[in-house]
Amino acid sequence: MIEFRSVSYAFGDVPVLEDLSLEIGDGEFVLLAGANGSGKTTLLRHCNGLLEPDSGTVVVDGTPVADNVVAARSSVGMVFQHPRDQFVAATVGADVAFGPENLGLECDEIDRRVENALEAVNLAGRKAERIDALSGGEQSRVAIAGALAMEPSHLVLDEPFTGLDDPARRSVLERLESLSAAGTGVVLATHDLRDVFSLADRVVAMQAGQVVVDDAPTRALADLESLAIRIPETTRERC
Amino acid sequence: MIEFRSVSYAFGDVPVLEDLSLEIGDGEFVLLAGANGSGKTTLLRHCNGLLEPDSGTVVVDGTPVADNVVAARSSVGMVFQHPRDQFVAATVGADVAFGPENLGLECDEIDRRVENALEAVNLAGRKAERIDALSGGEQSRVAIAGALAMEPSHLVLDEPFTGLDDPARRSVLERLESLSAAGTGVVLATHDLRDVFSLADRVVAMQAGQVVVDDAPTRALADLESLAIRIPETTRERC
Amino acid sequence: MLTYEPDDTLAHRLDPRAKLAVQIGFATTALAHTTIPALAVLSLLTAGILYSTRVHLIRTLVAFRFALAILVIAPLIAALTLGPTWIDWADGQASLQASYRVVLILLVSAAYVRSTPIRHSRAAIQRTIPGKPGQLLGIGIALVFRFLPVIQRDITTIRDAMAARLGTERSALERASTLGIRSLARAFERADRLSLALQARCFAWNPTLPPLAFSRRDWGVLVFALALGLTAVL
Amino acid sequence: MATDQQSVDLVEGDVVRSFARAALLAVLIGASAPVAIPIGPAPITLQVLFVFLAGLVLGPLWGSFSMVLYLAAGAVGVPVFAGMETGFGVLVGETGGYLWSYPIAAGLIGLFVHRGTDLRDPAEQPLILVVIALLAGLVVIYGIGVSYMAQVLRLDLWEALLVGMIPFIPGDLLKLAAAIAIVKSGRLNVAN
Ligand SMILES: Nc1ncnc2c1ncn2[C@@H]1O[C@H](COP(=O)(O)OP(=O)(O)OP(=O)(O)O)[C@@H](O)[C@H]1O
Ligand SMILES: Nc1ncnc2c1ncn2[C@@H]1O[C@H](COP(=O)(O)OP(=O)(O)OP(=O)(O)O)[C@@H](O)[C@H]1O
Ligand SMILES: O=C(O)CCCC[C@@H]1SC[C@@H]2NC(=O)N[C@@H]21
Ligand SMILES: [Mg+2]
Ligand SMILES: [Mg+2]
Repeated sequence: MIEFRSVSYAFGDVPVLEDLSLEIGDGEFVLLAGANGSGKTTLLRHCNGLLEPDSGTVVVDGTPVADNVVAARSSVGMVFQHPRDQFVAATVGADVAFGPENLGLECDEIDRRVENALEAVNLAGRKAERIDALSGGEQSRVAIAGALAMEPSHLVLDEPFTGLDDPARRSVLERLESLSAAGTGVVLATHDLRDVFSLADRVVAMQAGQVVVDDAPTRALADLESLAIRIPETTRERC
Repeated sequence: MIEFRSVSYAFGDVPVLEDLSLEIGDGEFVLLAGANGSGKTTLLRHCNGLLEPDSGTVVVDGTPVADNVVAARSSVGMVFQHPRDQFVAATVGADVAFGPENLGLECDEIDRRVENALEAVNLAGRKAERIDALSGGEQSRVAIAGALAMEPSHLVLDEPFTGLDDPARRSVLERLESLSAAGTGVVLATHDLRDVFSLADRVVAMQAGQVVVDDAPTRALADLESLAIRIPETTRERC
Repeated sequence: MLTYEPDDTLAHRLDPRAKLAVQIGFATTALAHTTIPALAVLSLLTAGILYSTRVHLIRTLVAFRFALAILVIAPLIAALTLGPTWIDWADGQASLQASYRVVLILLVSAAYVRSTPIRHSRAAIQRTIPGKPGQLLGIGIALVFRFLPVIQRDITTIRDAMAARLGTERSALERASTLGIRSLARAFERADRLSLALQARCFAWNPTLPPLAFSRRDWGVLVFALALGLTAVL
Repeated sequence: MATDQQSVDLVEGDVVRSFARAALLAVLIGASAPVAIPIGPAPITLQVLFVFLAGLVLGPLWGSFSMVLYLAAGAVGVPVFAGMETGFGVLVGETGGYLWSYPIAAGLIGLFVHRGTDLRDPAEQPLILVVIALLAGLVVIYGIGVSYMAQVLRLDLWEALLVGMIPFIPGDLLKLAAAIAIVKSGRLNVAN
């Protein structure tokens, strides 16, 4: 469980999050929507202590993030928008192993986790390949595998679909769906709600640093439209 | 008019464009679709001489690009695929003004263009902000404004919508629509055909470096689906 | 270009630390001797190392073409003398022999480069240099290797971005400074994002190090390297 | 698992950030490697510009770390030395002295400009101080570079100066001016 308790945060003197409270349950699939600059990225970076609130607390699995950053970082895996900036090694296997190595695990355990993580993103057996030679969709999946190798209970993704063509997008989505089915919580910030809308348990929408919608997808529809957040056509017609 | 006459191009020994011919008329609104790696970006970079064909010619407004690169670059404005790739200055205003300055315009005219371009992307009044302190979507918009401010006779946009929220997307589209109505040619490469499909005069789809579809949007539908290019739901239902 | 190539030579199977020791031993003795007999022995040794590591001699010499210029230039400069006679052949020859050993040292290090993937070097550094500096240096090397092509591409892209908006119309100085400043700013942006990514994955001082085994064969090579180094005092 | 986590000793956030910047600066100097004009035993390169920037922007500690990282990466096979050369051999070859001087010069420049390990904004330091610091760095580079070259190639001191220093002075002074212009431009986000 990830809990935000009255979190405020400002970049310098520009307030970005304002007294924000939110709970994300274990195994939940949550969509995070909101206009450009509404604070989605800033919010997500609080989940694992990359940013620290100016006031309020973020609690992961019962422990405030500030008290045990390692615990927060291993239970919340994070995938950023540009995969190219987050790889620390030149090959797939070496990159995915980076997280587990930092946790000080045994070599066998590291190998096991790397295999599992790559399998979960449908890249089993491609450990030795050079990351630069992979396609965009494959790179996104390697980035996800890097987070999964920490065996997190939540996976947080900040616009993971940018630049992906439809088959690649689907392949990433399918992976998220099966992870979610297997019990991993997924928090997904995106402007493009196609396909994901039907997968999600909840939609959280932000506006100017505050949560203004927090509801099941079908019930959130009207509110989202009033926020100028675009919902997929098929969904609208179905309701 | 932009003409590709039997253009071939290879990165090293990997052929990317193969004997490709294509004409884009003045004031036409053309969509460029195709899977990741099909060669869209490579094609677009030929329009203003950032890449030169290994064989064949690219002709802009009657003059081969190779003969007068400056002319080609003042008539073809370009938005790069990754907004961050495009910035040359530290603040919003300085970056958007970069192109007009190079055109040797008067200061007043430069200011007018900068204001006008920023308005089109919903960033009016944010000239003084540092680009690296903007959110992802805001950065994409600055990149678009930089090309708009050149007021070129053709606008080439390589996935300009990544990370844009819906109001910004609509605003940019409206501007493109009115530019196109006023005679500016627009070439738009994107994986997300929502809304643009109905605006376009033509859809060009690429596969493995060749143009495989080139038709009016409604007639291109079946072909696009067979290429795994996703067309907007509403379009499909309407037909 | 000189780079690691997967293969199955003896050198490929050795521990990087043993190979590093050989290079140091070789350099130590080569820097101490410039007599023709010594150079002959060193040449034979170099030939042996190159042959057993399957280093392509010509390609390697091409890779070091900048350094090779010294073979011509240094002796010429050394031979020039101010004053009568103007040319001192003995000086020139001494310098020629001194330059030649540098080429041998470069060739021996080419054998290391061809036979050692970066991740092995990284592991060796983390195991050899104790504490935090060793850890940062090891990861740092992996990062330099990973980001070199990324930054190279960034620089081309910035040049393209300027060209696309007719930056070519500006003065050379202005273009160079825009390119320089932007490249630097861009690299720092990447660094800041990388630092978030590292933290998100629990970047720690005490990670599990990639496995590396120092075998009997490596001990043998190490002894050889030591012996080689000791010949410096002969 | 819980005990595992207790023992994980995270690298502090500000260290990670400085480290990442040092690594990327090492990448940048490496990326400048293809620009090498051979004019003698040592080529004309851009390296000195980045040595200046390392000291100015990263300070004495991370500036010299960045340069050590550059040397280490080059030694183990990343093609970052002048003309994209690589290998331990280059470090003991005729230009090795210049290379070894980079960490020292960057550290020295950093010490002058930041007067300690707490970083200050180099743009706000007195110009004269910055110029002296960079000149001192350059003296260190020439001093170590030229004397090592003389040693390895068996050149007399004046011969070594003739090929190892004099031809580079105008270019290196330009790089000095460029480094100052870059930090003064305010376009780098150097604030911490
Ligand atoms: N490093 C920074 N320094 C100063 N202000 C910042 C910084 N990063 C973000 N901001 C500001 O904080 C606000 C929220 O940014 P954030 O990145 O969280 O938005 P977002 O919801 O993720 O937007 P997007 O959809 O565009 O990604 C923006 O107005 C932005 O300008
Ligand atoms: N700089 C480069 N060096 C080598 N190969 C390249 C380079 N840039 C692109 N390619 C290759 O050329 C092909 C076409 O790339 P291009 O970027 O034009 O595709 P695209 O249609 O724009 O794809 P996307 O939808 O991912 O942007 C790809 O297979 C790619 O791997
Ligand atoms: O082999 C290398 O990578 C080192 C080359 C050293 C070049 C020196 S540094 C000072 C001087 N200024 C230059 O431009 N080149 C030389
Ligand atoms: Mg964001
Ligand atoms: Mg593209």
